[in-house]
Parts: sequence; structure tokens; C-alpha cells
Amino acid sequence: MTRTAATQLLELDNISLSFKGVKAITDISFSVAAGEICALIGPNGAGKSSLLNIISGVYQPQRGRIRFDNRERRGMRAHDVAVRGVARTFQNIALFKGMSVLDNVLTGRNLKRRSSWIEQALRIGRAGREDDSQREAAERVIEFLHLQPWRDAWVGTLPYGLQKRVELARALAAEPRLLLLDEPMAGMNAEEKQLMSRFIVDINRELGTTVVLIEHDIGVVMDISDHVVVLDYGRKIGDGAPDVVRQNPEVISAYLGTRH
Amino acid sequence: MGTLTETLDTLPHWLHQQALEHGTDVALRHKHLGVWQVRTWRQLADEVLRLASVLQARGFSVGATLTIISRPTPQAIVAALAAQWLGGAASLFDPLDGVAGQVELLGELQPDFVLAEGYEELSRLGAAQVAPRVVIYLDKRGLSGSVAFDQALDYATLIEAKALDERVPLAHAQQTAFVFYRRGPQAIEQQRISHAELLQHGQQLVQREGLRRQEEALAARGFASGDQARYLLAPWLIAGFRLNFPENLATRDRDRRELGPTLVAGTRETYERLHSYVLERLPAPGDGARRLVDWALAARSGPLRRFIGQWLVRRPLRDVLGFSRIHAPLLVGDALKPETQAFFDTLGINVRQWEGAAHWEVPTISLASTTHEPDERQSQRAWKEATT
Amino acid sequence: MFYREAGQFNTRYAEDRRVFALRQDRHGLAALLLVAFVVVPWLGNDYWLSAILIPFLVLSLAGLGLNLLTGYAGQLSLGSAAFMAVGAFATYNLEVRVGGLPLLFSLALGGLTAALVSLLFGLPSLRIKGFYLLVSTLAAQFFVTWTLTRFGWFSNDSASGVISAPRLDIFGVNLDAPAGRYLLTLTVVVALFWLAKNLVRSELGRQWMAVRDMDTAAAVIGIPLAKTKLLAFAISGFYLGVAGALWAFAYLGTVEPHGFDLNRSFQILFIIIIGGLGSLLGNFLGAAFIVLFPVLLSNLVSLLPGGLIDAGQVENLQKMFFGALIILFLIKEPEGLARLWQRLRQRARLWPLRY
Amino acid sequence: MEFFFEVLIGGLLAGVMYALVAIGFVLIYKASGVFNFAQGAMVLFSALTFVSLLERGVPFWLAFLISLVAMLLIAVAVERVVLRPLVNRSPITLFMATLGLSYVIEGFAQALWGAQVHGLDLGISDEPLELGGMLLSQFDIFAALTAASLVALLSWLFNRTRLGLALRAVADDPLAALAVGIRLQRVWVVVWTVAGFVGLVAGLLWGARLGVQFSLSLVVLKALPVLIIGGFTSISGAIVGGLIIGASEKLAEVYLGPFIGSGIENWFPYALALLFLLVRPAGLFGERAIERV
Repeated sequence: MTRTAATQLLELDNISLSFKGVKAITDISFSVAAGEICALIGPNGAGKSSLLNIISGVYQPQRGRIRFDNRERRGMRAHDVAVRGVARTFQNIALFKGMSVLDNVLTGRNLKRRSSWIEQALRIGRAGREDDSQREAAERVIEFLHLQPWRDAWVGTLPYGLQKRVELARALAAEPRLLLLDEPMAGMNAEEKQLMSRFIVDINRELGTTVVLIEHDIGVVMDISDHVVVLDYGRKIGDGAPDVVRQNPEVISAYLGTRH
Repeated sequence: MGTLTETLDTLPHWLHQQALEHGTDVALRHKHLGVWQVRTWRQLADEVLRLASVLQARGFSVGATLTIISRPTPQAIVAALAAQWLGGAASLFDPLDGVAGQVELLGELQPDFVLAEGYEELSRLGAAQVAPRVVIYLDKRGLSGSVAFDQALDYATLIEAKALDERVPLAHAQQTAFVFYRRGPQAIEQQRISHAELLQHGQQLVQREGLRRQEEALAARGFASGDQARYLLAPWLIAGFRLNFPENLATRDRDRRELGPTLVAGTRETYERLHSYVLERLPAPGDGARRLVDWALAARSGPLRRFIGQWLVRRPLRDVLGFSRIHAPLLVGDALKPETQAFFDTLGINVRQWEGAAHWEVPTISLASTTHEPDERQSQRAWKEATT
Repeated sequence: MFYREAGQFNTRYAEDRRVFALRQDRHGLAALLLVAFVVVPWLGNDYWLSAILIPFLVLSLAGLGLNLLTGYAGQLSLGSAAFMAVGAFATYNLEVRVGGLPLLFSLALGGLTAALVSLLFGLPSLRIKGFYLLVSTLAAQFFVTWTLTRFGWFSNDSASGVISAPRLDIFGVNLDAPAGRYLLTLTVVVALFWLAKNLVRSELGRQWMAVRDMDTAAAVIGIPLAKTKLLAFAISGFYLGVAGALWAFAYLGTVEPHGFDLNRSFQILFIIIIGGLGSLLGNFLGAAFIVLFPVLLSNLVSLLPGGLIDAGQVENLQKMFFGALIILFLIKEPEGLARLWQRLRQRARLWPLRY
Repeated sequence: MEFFFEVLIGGLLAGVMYALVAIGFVLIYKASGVFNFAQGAMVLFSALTFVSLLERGVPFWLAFLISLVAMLLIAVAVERVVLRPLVNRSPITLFMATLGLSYVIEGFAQALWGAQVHGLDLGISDEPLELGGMLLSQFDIFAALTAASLVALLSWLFNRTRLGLALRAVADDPLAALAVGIRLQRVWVVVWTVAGFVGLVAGLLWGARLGVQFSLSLVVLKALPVLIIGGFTSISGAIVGGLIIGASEKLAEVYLGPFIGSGIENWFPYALALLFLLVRPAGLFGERAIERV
């Protein structure tokens, strides 16, 4: 769909965050163009996850402005952010362990429901029809990520790699405009990574979803992303196209430096 | 439509017939998006005609060949029937076969009309440096961006087209319906099956197995063999039963159990896979439950024992395999290993073999010479004239 | 091995959504309902009806009420009995003060009152989690019983706050006989379980479980935590309220606030622990266990040579047994009897294969 | 005015008792992250054992010692049968387990020693004592002193001994503690025993007041709001909380009772605790953890 990098979908402006005085992020600004894959990289503790948490409204920054889709966004809670079309996955899988894969994916679509809980409880009105449409949409996501064999499996029982994929499916089910992936390939072996990055690219290309991801595997990052932002100690030390960033001396030192 | 009086001597004619007489009956089911999606005979025929009109518009004419590289899907069937409707032939390639060999074959055949399932299959075409006139894909995953296939057509949008005008198939009994290729010892070999031959074998099967409209047939593995066409497709069109496709290979066992097919046309591998599937899932040897199972499955035993075994083990086991309704378990091609045969016998499933009637020949004109001629596009047609 | 699944496949999502996807299960359920509605009241004697079956049904319903809140929405509560009390007294007052209110109607209103009270005590859950929430529910427990005993108005100024059942009439049919009370209870319970089944499989049910399993993630995918939790409290309160009313009028006949003390709350918590958190069937299994176990135990004791265990000790024994059992279940089978049943069923569906 | 102070002081002294029970909670919660609902049952059991022995003519100190041993045995049993199998399960699960445990202990205690009320005389006369124009019960003062010395003892135990070090390590970070070779199980046993000891003392003081009987196990219900106010992890918090609850409930009973009806002290503490929660969701002294995702 849209590969025109003209419009900025997400703009961060001097964001700062600290826990009990400890600075996690010091005024970071960067912007993500609509339809691109943007990677946040940096050594552990560089503040990547915190940044993602701010974008998805889990944390509230002490200072700075966030513009999403050209609209100012101040003091927004996770729920409102989701309503605006942002979905995410978590660094250590945050699936609903007590539910089946299908139910997890369906839950990802909860914002798409129109019928009230009473209609659903009494099975009247649009509830039934809506169940069908929701199910079909969920099934399309399941198909897209090749999860059919595990549709009814209990997510708690699935191997790690699959759980990651289910979590991606849950996020994707919300039909987000911006998809935040916190280390989607952490702890995966080579071919799992290969598969996952293939999925991410497909999502970006086929569905035109803008993706912001955190990843440690530089190879993968350089491979799939259009735009890389490098963090170190909560500051931004690099921002640009992969091969540009690769040349950046600060980045090199941060990576080849002793702490990694 | 006066065509009803016409003799039913090709597959498309049978399709036409079924659509006219039993239009609302179920023709195909495909486990897709979590449920078994249904196509009636009328819908099927309609889809065939739409695709046919597209093919025709793009120059597919009598005697042409549509190369189909796809796992068994309704679309693949539709495509084959559409090609045949226009008096052409369908050439089936199973994506599960070795890539290298297939690339080589494709390279030599230089097909003009191709239906490929998805990215994988299309990239094989690319590897074979084939530049077909028409390429149709089913699944556009990962295609956009890859420049090579810009002109490839999306099946889903194609069948929006209006149906073909002439409602009567252009096919004739003696025309080739299916053609299969393999690399023989010296040159590539081909197997061409005419409508007449298919229908004749199909008829025999239908009569001897007493197949009726209520049959539920499961097509799990590819049609990459002529025997599948003989013993599954032709009977399906003749008897007008239902052809069912599992969601994908990973789910086929669950799907088979849900469906409970009454007709299975499997190869040796199909049945031996099932046998080992059971063996690895039975209770561990020495386990009490296992002893009961073995006791019940023992070959020769008294009536009481057979009765108990039947209800405690054999019946449930058949059900778990999805075979509780089976009455035509067919084996096409090579015979089973004795132990596998014995296993199914004890379950009361008598697997019947239909010896493959395939005869392979080396085409009179070798392609190797013409392949790199400037007019290689002509190769296939030229070669067809030589053989028919 | 009793199943014959081949050929049972779905071509529409509606079919795929059914709870009892297999024909055999549907037939089984139909048979069960037939027995429960026709055979039992026809053959069952008064003792079984009024001393075993009615309390069993009511406790299942109460268990369900708590299970919706704790098992599905993950909000621990020790105040169940309080909401039962509210339901009972509200229904009573409606019957006494509002003339000619149909019984079922006042039952429902009683439930709604309990729902409101439950909602009120659920409010803190927006701010606090886990153990801290116990305070709120325990506050409900003590405050409600206190209020009901303290102010005579609630018990229509009867001595020591005892209230007694109104005439149980539905459409002029009198249900005061054991069979009648049994059928009344059964009908209400079946209806409410059907409703609960729809609920837990609806979006709301999934949202409850999401909040239970991982509330941060739930918020991030757009689930309104506050609304979800409060609905859990309210609906749970409704179920407990109706259960309370049935307990008072269909089972006991007369009841005082202290019939709904902390121990009742524990009893209901035990029902869902033993039966299975987050399972509808579990409520029945747990309730059956809680009701039958004491009967069984006392019978066993009476079988023993006289004087070996005197009657006074039986109660203590029961307590110890229950306590030990809870611990055992939490260790061995945290998902309760329902899970055991599930495994058995799964095994039967795959027999003779293992997986 | 004096009357007010009498009520206040009386309340504070009652609060001391609550604090004693709450301290038992805190110890166990810190060491094993278990919210021990069975604390009340332990109070009942220890006191019941003690009196019953006393009644059977066992000398005071011996009875005290035996009761302590009994608590040790319980601690060992709990660690073996409950804590170890349930290790790293959800806190709620552990809580429910202790709920079951309280049933077992109560049932056992009554099966063993019977359900009747035992009087207990610790030989402290209960004449009121004139202090600064106010009448204070000697016994209450004695109780307060005992509590104070107990707290002193505990704080010494935890701040000056290796055991205390281990305990604090475990409370801080169980895994790290394991890593440096602290044997969790042993720490647990010790802590549960100490909690039992605290329970015993509390049980004796309560028992001497109200007689040793089943209702003792219900003080746990008073300890809960105390903990909420004081925070689950702080001993000083438990004491402050206890005093607050004790004082406020007495004052409420005396000054609010006439208006909204008597007997409010069995729910008032909860109302108070709730108020605290809404203002300060982790209690006065509790630590609020940052949610990591």
C-alpha cells in the first residue's frame, strides 16, 4: 500500500522520562514516516523499551510532546493510544495464558466490537452477525501468520517462538496503523528469526502498516528496516537510513565499546 | 440448452451436466478460515466459466496447456477444468516435489500459461527463467515489490470477470485432459491422458466401488500423478459426490477426522504415514492400555474377543483416524507393505489397490534442442502438434 | 471411546461456536436436563430434594457468581456471603412491602440490588489489586451483616432479624412443596448458567480473562479496565444475590443475617477452588463435593464402632479435611475437578491414541 | 477530656495486641511472600496448647517451651507440606493455601484440646492504675511493655544476627539469596517458628484478657486492616497501624456508636483501611513497585 514516506505518522519531541530521579530517557526527538519500518537499536538499558512504553502510553513522559498522525497527544493512557490505532508486542511475552490462540487474537480485536455486552449475553441483535465477522477477521490474521495448526491450542502450552508469533497476531488483529514490536526475535534461532522478519516485512508491505521495532540482531535490522534510530544511555546518538547509521562513529563505539 | 442431449464424453461436459441437474448440491469443500467453505456445482461451474473467459481473452485456445504449480486447492481444480473447458490441457506440478528437478523441467518446457500458488512457486518459474505469457497466482504474500512478477495476475480479481459466453465446453473426448512430466533416464518423459481414457477409468471405478452422490472424498495429497486424476477427479465429476480439501498439510489429520471421508484415493505413502502415525501415538509398550490394544488388535481371535475388541479399540481407533465412515479406501500405485496392509485389515478397513495405468513416453520432439531458439515460446505448441 | 466424531464438521462459524460441539455431548446434556426436570422431581424423595439437591443447586449458582469474579476476572473476593445476604433481604423486602410483585421479578430485583452493592464495594478495585482488594470485600462482608442486624427495618422489625420465606407462587402455582422449590431453583439455575455461558464466551468474558491473565497487556490492546472490572463485580453480585434469595427462601425458609457470615464466603471460595477456577462445570462439581462430603463423612463416622469418634469431633474432622483438601488441590490440581474431568474427556476423545 | 484520653489509651493498648498479630504476618510475608491467613489459627493453637498444658499441671515455663516446640513442628510441617510444593506459585494461590491451613490448624487445635473456653491467669493483677489523673489497667501496661520488648528482641534478631541478615537477603531477592548459598527452606522454617512465637505471646495476652477460645483465631481479621495501613513489609508499620486501628475503632465506637449504632468496631477498621488505600495504595510504609513491561 502506502510506501510514500512523505507524511510523518509519529513524531517525538524532546521526550524525557525518569524513575524516582533516575533518568531513563533524556530529551529524545525523532519521527517515523507513514509506511516505513523503523528500528530502535542500542545497548541494553539504552532506554529503548521505555521509549516504546511511552509511545504506547504505558509510561507517561515527564517532559516532551508526542504527535501521532499530526495530532498532539499529551497524557494519554494506554487505552486511548490503542483507540488511536497503535498496537504493540512486549519484550517478555504478555499473552493471555489462560486462553486459546484464537481467543487471544479475537481479544486483540475488542475495540472493533459494536454490540453491547447485554446483546452478546442474551445473543440478540447484531451479536451473532458480529461474532461471525470478528471470527473471520481473526481467522485472516491467523492465516496470514500461518497459525492455523495451533488455532485451538492453549497459548501457555506453545513453544516460545510460536508464542511470539501469537502475540504478533494479537497486535495485528487490531488492524493498527502503527505497530510497535519490542524485540520480536529475542531468543529465536536463525530460521525462526528469518520467518519472523519475513512476517514483519509482509505486514509492512501487504497491509501498509507502519512498524517500529526494537531488535538486537543488527543483521536483521539492517536487512528489513528503512530507518534506524540508535539510543545509548537514554540519548539519541544516531538516526537515519541503515547504511548511513552504520558509518556513524558514535554508533560504532557504542556497539564495539566494552559495554554491550 | 440443447447440450443436454450431447454425450458426456469429457470432464467439462460432466461438470456442465452436474451444474445443470444438481446445481445446488455440494461439489467442493475447503477447510479455510477455520470452517469448511462450500462450493456448489453451480458455483463451481460458474467460477470455471469466469476463469475460462479470462484465459480465452488472453489467448488460451484449443490445444493449449495450462501449467498448474499448486497444492490441491479448489482454485487448482477450477483452473484445470477451465483449461479443459476451452479444449486445452492441464499440466499439474506438486510444489512438494524437489525444487531442482521441477525448475529444470519448467526450464525445458517453457510453459505459456501458468497458475502458481504463491511466492515459492513463482520463484521457481523465475529460477527456471521462464517468461510465460500469462501467470496467475493464488496467494500474493510477499509478491508486491518483487519486480519479476508485476504482470502476474491475481486469481481473486480475475474471477470477478464475466463468465464465458459459450455455455458448452469446447473439449473433445480425444483431447488431452491432463499431461504430466518427469525427468526420465535420458530425456524428459510425458504422460498424456485423454478425456476418454479418464472417463473410462472413472466409470469403472464408480461402478465397481458403487460410488454415489453422498460420498465424501478427501484430497489430501497433490494430483501430481495421473492416477489421482483417474481415480479421484473423473469419478468425482461422474458420480457427482463431494471433494474435500484440508486446511493444509499440518492439519490434515484433524481435518480428516472432522470430515470422516467415505472415499480416499491415497498412495502407498498416504497409508503408511497413517500407520506410523498410529504406532507412535499408541500407549507405550508394556503399559496396561497398550496391552488391551494389542489384545484387541490381535489377528485371529474368537467372536467374544472380536466383539469386545471392536467396541473398546477398533471402533474408536477407526474414528480417531477419521475412517469410521470409509467404504472405499483406495490405493493407487504401488502396493502396501504387508504389515501396513495387515494393520488396516484388522481395523476392518480393506484397502483396495487400483494399479496405476500410467504409461510414460518420451515425446517425439525433444525440447532440449528448441529451448533456446528465439521462438522458444512456440516450443510447446509445436511439440503438441507432433504428439497429438 | 463413546465419541464418534468423524463426519461432525462445521461449515459455518455459528456451528463452530457451539459449546457442545459434538452431537454426543448435546444428547448427553438433553438427557441430563430431562432427568433433572422430570425424573428427579417425580422419583426423588423429600429429603434428597430439600436437603441435598436444592442446596447443591443454590451453592452451584453462588459458586458461579464468585467464579465470574475470581475465576474469570481474577478479582479475589471474601465477601460473597454479604452479597447473598443483600439479595435475600432485598427480595424479602420487595415481597413484603411491594404488593403483588411476581416472585421471579422480585428475585431479579433482589439480584440487581446485590449487583449495585457489589459494584459499590468493587470501586476500590480500580485503584488497588490483589490482597489489598480483600479489604474491600471483607469490609462488605462485615458492614452488610452489621447493617442488616443493626436496623430492624431490613427484617421488617422481626425478632433477631430473622426473615422467613414468602409464599412461593408463580402464575398461581404454589411451589412450597419440596418438588416445587426444587423446580423453581433448577429453572433459575439453568437459566442463569446459560446466561453465564454466553457471557464468558462473549467479548466481555474474554476481556475478563485478559484482565486476569495480564492487565497491562489488556490495557494496551484497548480493554477498558475500569468498566471490565466493575461489570465483573456487578454481574457476580447479581448471581450471588439471586443465589442468596434462593438459599433463604427455596432452601432454608427462614434465615438471619448471620446465616451469611464469613464462613459462608469461605465455603463458596472453597467450592470454586475445588471445582475449578474459571470453569462453569467446576461450580457444579465443587458444590456437589461441598454438599455431599459432610454427609458422607458423618455416615462413615456412624459406621465406626460407637464412641471411637464422638459427634463433637466430626465437625473438627470436617474442618481439617476441608483445609487439607484445599491445600492438596492447590498443589496437585490448581484447576480443580473440572480440569480432571476435561482431561478424562480429552483422553476418551483420542482413545486409543495418546495425543 | 480525660475520658477521651482514657478511651484513646485503652484503644492504643488494644492496638498493641493487633500489632503483635500483625508482626507475625509481616515476618512471614517478608521472608516467603506468603500472605499468611493462618496467623490467627496459629495464635489460637499456641495459646490453646499452652493453657491446656497449664491446666494439666505443667509448670509455666515448661508449658511455654512445649508450646514453642509445637510451633516449631508446625513451621516445619508447613514448610514441607505447603510452602515447598507451592514454591513460585502465584501469591493468591499461596494465600488460599494458608486459608486451608487455618482450617486444618483450627480443626486440629479443637480436636486436640476441645472447644470450651479456658481462663488464663498470667498472675498480673488487673487493678486500674492512677497515672497522671487517668485510670489505666496494669495489665494493659504490662501487655504494652511485653510487646515493646518483643519488638526490641525481634529488631535485634533481624539487624544483629546472621539469621537476620539471611532473612533480609531473602526478603530482598530470593534468587540472589539462593545464589549466595542461603537455604531458603531453613529461613522459612525459622521465620514461621518466630511468627509462631510472636503468635504465642499475642495469644497469651489476648487469652488472659478474653479467655482462650476459638474467637482468638478471628483477631486475624483485625490484623488485616492493620497491615493495609502499615504496609505488608514493615514491622514498625505494623505497630503504627495496630495503634491507629486500635485507637480509632475504640474512639469510633464511643463517639460514633451512639449515632449510627453500636458494634461498628468490627467493620470500622476496614472502612479506615480502605480510606488509607485510596489515598496511599501501598500503605504507609509499603513500597510501591514500578510496573515493568
